[in-house]
Amino acid sequence: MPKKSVRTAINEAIAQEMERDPNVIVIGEDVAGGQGSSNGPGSVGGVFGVTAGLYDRFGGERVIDTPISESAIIGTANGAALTGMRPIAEIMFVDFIGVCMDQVYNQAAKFRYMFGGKAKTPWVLRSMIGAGMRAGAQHSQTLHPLFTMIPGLKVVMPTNAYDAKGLLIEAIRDDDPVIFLESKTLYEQETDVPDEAYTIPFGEAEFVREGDDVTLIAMGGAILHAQAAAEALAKDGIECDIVDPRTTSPLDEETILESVENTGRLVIVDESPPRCSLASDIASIVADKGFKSLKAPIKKVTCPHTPVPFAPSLEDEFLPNANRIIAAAKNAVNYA
Amino acid sequence: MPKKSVRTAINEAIAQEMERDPNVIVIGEDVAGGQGSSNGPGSVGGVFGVTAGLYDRFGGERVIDTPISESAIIGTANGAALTGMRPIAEIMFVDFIGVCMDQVYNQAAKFRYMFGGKAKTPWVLRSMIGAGMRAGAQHSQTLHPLFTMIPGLKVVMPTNAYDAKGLLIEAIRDDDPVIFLESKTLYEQETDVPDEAYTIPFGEAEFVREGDDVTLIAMGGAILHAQAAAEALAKDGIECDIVDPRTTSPLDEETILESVENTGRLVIVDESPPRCSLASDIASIVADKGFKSLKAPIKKVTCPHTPVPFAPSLEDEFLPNANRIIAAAKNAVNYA
Amino acid sequence: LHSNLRRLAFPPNHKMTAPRNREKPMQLQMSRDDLIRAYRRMTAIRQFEERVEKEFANGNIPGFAHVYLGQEASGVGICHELTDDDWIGSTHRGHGHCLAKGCEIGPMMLEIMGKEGGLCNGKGGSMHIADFDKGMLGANAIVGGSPPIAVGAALTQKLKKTGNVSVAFSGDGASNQGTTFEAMNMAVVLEVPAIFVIEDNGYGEHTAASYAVGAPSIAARAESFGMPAETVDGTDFFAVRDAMLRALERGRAAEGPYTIVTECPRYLGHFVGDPQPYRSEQEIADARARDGLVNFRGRVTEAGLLSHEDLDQVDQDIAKEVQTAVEIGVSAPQPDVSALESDVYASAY
Amino acid sequence: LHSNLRRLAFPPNHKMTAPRNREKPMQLQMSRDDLIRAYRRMTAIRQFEERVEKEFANGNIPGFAHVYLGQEASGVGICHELTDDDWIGSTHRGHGHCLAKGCEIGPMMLEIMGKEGGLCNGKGGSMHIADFDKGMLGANAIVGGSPPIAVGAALTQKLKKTGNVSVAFSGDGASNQGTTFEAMNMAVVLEVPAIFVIEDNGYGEHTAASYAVGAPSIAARAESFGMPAETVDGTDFFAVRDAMLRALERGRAAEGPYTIVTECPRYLGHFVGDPQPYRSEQEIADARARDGLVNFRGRVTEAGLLSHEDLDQVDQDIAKEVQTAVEIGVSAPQPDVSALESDVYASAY
Ligand SMILES: Cc1ncc(C[n+]2csc(CCOP(=O)(O)OP(=O)(O)O)c2C)c(N)n1
Ligand SMILES: Cc1ncc(C[n+]2csc(CCOP(=O)(O)OP(=O)(O)O)c2C)c(N)n1
Ligand SMILES: [Mg+2]
Ligand SMILES: [Mg+2]
Repeated sequence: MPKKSVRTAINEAIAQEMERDPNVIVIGEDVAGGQGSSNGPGSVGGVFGVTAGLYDRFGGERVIDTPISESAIIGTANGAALTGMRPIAEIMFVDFIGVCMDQVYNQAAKFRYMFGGKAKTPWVLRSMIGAGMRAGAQHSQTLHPLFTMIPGLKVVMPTNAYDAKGLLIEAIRDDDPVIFLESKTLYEQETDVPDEAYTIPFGEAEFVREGDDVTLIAMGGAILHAQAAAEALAKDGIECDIVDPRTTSPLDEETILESVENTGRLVIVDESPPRCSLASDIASIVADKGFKSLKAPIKKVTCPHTPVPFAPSLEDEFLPNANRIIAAAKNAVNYA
Repeated sequence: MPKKSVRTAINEAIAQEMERDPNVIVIGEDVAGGQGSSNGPGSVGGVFGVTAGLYDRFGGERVIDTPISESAIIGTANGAALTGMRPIAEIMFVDFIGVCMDQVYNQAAKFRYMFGGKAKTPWVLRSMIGAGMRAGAQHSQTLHPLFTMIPGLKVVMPTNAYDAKGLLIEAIRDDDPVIFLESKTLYEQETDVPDEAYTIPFGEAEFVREGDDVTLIAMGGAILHAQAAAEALAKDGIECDIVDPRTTSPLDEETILESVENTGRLVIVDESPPRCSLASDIASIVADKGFKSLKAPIKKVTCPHTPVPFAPSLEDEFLPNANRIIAAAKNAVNYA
Repeated sequence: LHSNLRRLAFPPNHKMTAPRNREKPMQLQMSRDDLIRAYRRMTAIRQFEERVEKEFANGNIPGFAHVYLGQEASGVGICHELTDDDWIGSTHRGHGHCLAKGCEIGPMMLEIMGKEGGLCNGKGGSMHIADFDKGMLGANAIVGGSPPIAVGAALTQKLKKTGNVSVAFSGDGASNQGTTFEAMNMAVVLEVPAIFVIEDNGYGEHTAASYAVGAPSIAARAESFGMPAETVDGTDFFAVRDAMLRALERGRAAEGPYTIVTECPRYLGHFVGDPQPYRSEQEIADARARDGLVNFRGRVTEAGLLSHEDLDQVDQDIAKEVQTAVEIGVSAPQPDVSALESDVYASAY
Repeated sequence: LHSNLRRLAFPPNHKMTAPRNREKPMQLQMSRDDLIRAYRRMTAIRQFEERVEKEFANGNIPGFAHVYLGQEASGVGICHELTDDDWIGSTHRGHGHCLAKGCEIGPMMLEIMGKEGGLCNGKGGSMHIADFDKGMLGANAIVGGSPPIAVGAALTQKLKKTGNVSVAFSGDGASNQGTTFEAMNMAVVLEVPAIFVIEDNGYGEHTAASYAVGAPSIAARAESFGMPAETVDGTDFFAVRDAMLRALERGRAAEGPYTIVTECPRYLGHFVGDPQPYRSEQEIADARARDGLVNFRGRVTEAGLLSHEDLDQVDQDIAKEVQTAVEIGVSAPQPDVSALESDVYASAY
């Protein structure tokens, strides 16, 4: 199977779905790029090139550049989705969601319920998450808990190219508003990715690694740190079960509980501050439904309760890293 | 001591701080009311009358009605706070925060950190939370987790008139942005409230009731249900420790852990959907730091993962109620 | 400079912006059935809302209710030439828009009472009524919520080349919300057939538009975004419909957006029960003196197009419909609790 | 109708809106020291940004950098008459605004390099520089973030009757953000001394203003909100300063807000490293041909106000300053990890 990067996998998923379904459109800032410029549109394809080539292939009617007006972007996606289109809207960095959150959580997420099941809002909101790029406090956040807490939304956080393609195609075909969060630091990651279209159902976690001593749950960019930690722990004879939830809403509780039942010890790695985080969410589920199997305190390895700092020395310390995961895992394993 | 309602206590706190400090101003939609009208301003004082009388007492320069522009309201509060004022901004219903969230979490919450400790943003954002008033999906949410997760914010949720006054005065004098959430269903609640100004420090939970069998943690409107449940449980010989955190950020972990150490059993009541909720946050803290003392699974009694329904039959079922709390408590107590 | 700018001042001292190029007398344009339909819808709104007020007081309507009294001619004039394939997005004050777009009184009353069989099966309520079969995309309890959504609906119409339009109703207060401005610019840039209807009833809750709208004119502000805009008397059905015909000329040809400001003073308070201490007796009397139904009746009877008997008959028919709707509504059951967790997601969750 | 509206089209085919009532020749207004200060600041920006480009390539500057090259005369012209008690709010492209407002090169370079001793001790970076002592309330990486904040700062000035003003810098792209529109209306309603400066450099990232701004004129759109507005050549320091003097007349008297649109084409890409495939060689050459420093040098030397020697001296002084700043910056330590959790709260937590 050909190796492809996460970026390529996402681009391919969008292109194949646009081919398949004329109702699929892409809308956002610079998704084509160059509108009104002297050389004309199409040469950019998103600040990180994820939508590159789509304009040339599908034209300006389906690859729509917008003004810098996020409320209008999501509102437009809402209205289009309510009336038969399947918009893929881009909010460049997830940090910007604050200017348009209403259209996400009061509108798209609630339409179907408020209207007694009559409406559907089949859109995908693509956005970039994650620190580590020295982008500062307003371009580095990981806000998946903000969406996970909202009934009516589905939330996807792929950690590799294969999942990215399959989950994005699933998201585009899904009839609900789906938040698709792309970790900046993972775009270059390559895995085998089939050329043809395929889907991965939501709510099915994946075992990234199997082990009996301790369960590590990691999402998004944090998966890399978890894997590094597991390697190191293996050298000390500690075998980790690594679970990647892949979607945070719906969440695959069964797989998580199954792993904890086996290991009895749980460390959750989450690239966001600790309060009301997905780490706390998962911990609380296990502390209820998995209590019987718990042999040690549930450890969370998260960012501190601070904004994201700019200086590399501070940002590296801000992120959950292998060392902190290793320490937490040993702590859990050695607990008696 | 004179009995006062939560509404009166809040009004009194604002008035007394405006008397004390000329930099304290009130800004929001209809906080005075009637600007530009034929009878002129001042006759309303907020949709629920919480700021009634302030305009007549302090004038239009300090009690400022605004257009319906929440981003500009919070942005104005941000700029004023950065430059020496102490604005009390009102976002009528917390549901509306989606149109101005950026000014709250990317601006106010991050200024001090981004600017290396040079800025302070001493404002209070007052807003109404809670279901039960048949106000529908966009006027009934309880979004305290949304703020609690944001580093740089402080979050207050008073459950009675005494706390409301003391915590609000503390909030106004605090040099950080403070989110002050008022439960609609508690406005009429009366308790003894001193006439003079006083403060209650943040991060100090309160024991609303003492018991050794099970710990109930309840915030905001949920406190009433918890108290009702405790009464009923007492009849069955089950004594509840009821802890009211009062502020969710900072959170008084010590008091919570102390209670669980005593009871070994924990039920958390939270008037919001379950995912990434404050209930999950507290459960995860106890599942780590209080693991040793836990004798039973941690139970959460929350709203379901749905928007708030309009029909009374559904909304009553949506809210956590005494019966569900009683069931959860018995479940925890009987666990072996 | 700024001091020279005449502030939009309505009320208390309202200056009407003259509608531009009002063409051809209406009676050449409308059939008798058309006229009856228009009057029927205005009457339905009037009687429905008066009854909502009453049933709210009777405790038969939970929560808040914002009634449309005084604005009947605006909603009906805007919707008169629309089909079910033309879409509208509404506001928290949406009953009138629903009825103007053809929603039925019975299911609306059931919804507002929170009963089974309501248009949203009781889950939405007064501020969240939608009826997709009628092209009603939903009331919206977030001020400024509908304009961006209408732009999206208009984008669908443009891409599918249907020749239909999407209307966003907003109030004078919503005209100051950033989302409304963004939607206007987006509509111009994407050249979609969105029609922004700003119903200036003089107030946003308890604050007058003369204070909250800093611009001298809401229409001129919209026009500066790059679209045609005009202001009309929102209590004159014919004036509103004429303006809409001009907007439709442009919209049906998918030439881009249009803004219509309809001036129609609010009769009652912001919500049912608002005592309106901020409004003088005189101001409210002046508002009530501008009655879209009286205006319509006078015009069509003087022109000999309809008789008083025709119109009285409509009044009676509607009265019966409303009475029946209330009786059914009051006795209807609330949704079963089993409905609480349904309708959250359309696909598997 | 819409089709008749001339779209703002700059670039590629730029039509300059003539600045209105440009009064008195500048030489009557500015002392020699004034002129030197203005040139020094423009030169500081030019050399600082060219060096930032270089050091970014050298790997000495982490993250993203958006440079202000080509816009020097805009920021310096706007800030020239401001004191430290007049406040400005900036953008993601804020280096020029900082230097124009009087921030020092050394601490700025340290901040951009993420080093200890930077203006924000390395916690902010290029997009979050603030210097309250200089009245610089902060760069802002959220497009449209600053305008509402500037309104609040202006409210403080109005309530405290200081006679100062607050300036919000925005770009053509930010002029379409709802927060900017809300801020304009709020400023008019509250009648605060806020000055909205829209720097139209032709692009928002990779999308031209001629496409994203649906309005025929950004200034006219602002004016329709109820405040005076004008458009000036943003590469002409004197034109910008003259416009600012008009805005200050109104602002210092606390009469209300003002909007100035400065047109100043972007020399480089959106961020350092943007290859700009969307811009033609010719367009970029035309942009570079409009050079605020060359313009200034020509005007003051022809008028015999300053000699080439005077100006060359400034060039050399700045070059030394920048060189020193880079040397210090490169060798300076990054903040100690102990700083990670400080500065989150001002009061106890
Ligand atoms: C974003 C938001 N802010 C505030 C409110 C509270 N609110 C509901 S209706 C209303 C007034 C709206 O005024 P206008 O747009 O003129 O409509 P009208 O009520 O006059 O029909 C306000 C402030 C809201 N629902 N949403
Ligand atoms: C709310 C928000 N949306 C999008 C972005 C991404 N972004 C950063 S700069 C920029 C372009 C801004 O254009 P303009 O306002 O003209 O300023 P310029 O870059 O030309 O100086 C965009 C879209 C952002 N930072 N914030
Ligand atoms: Mg109104
Ligand atoms: Mg620009």
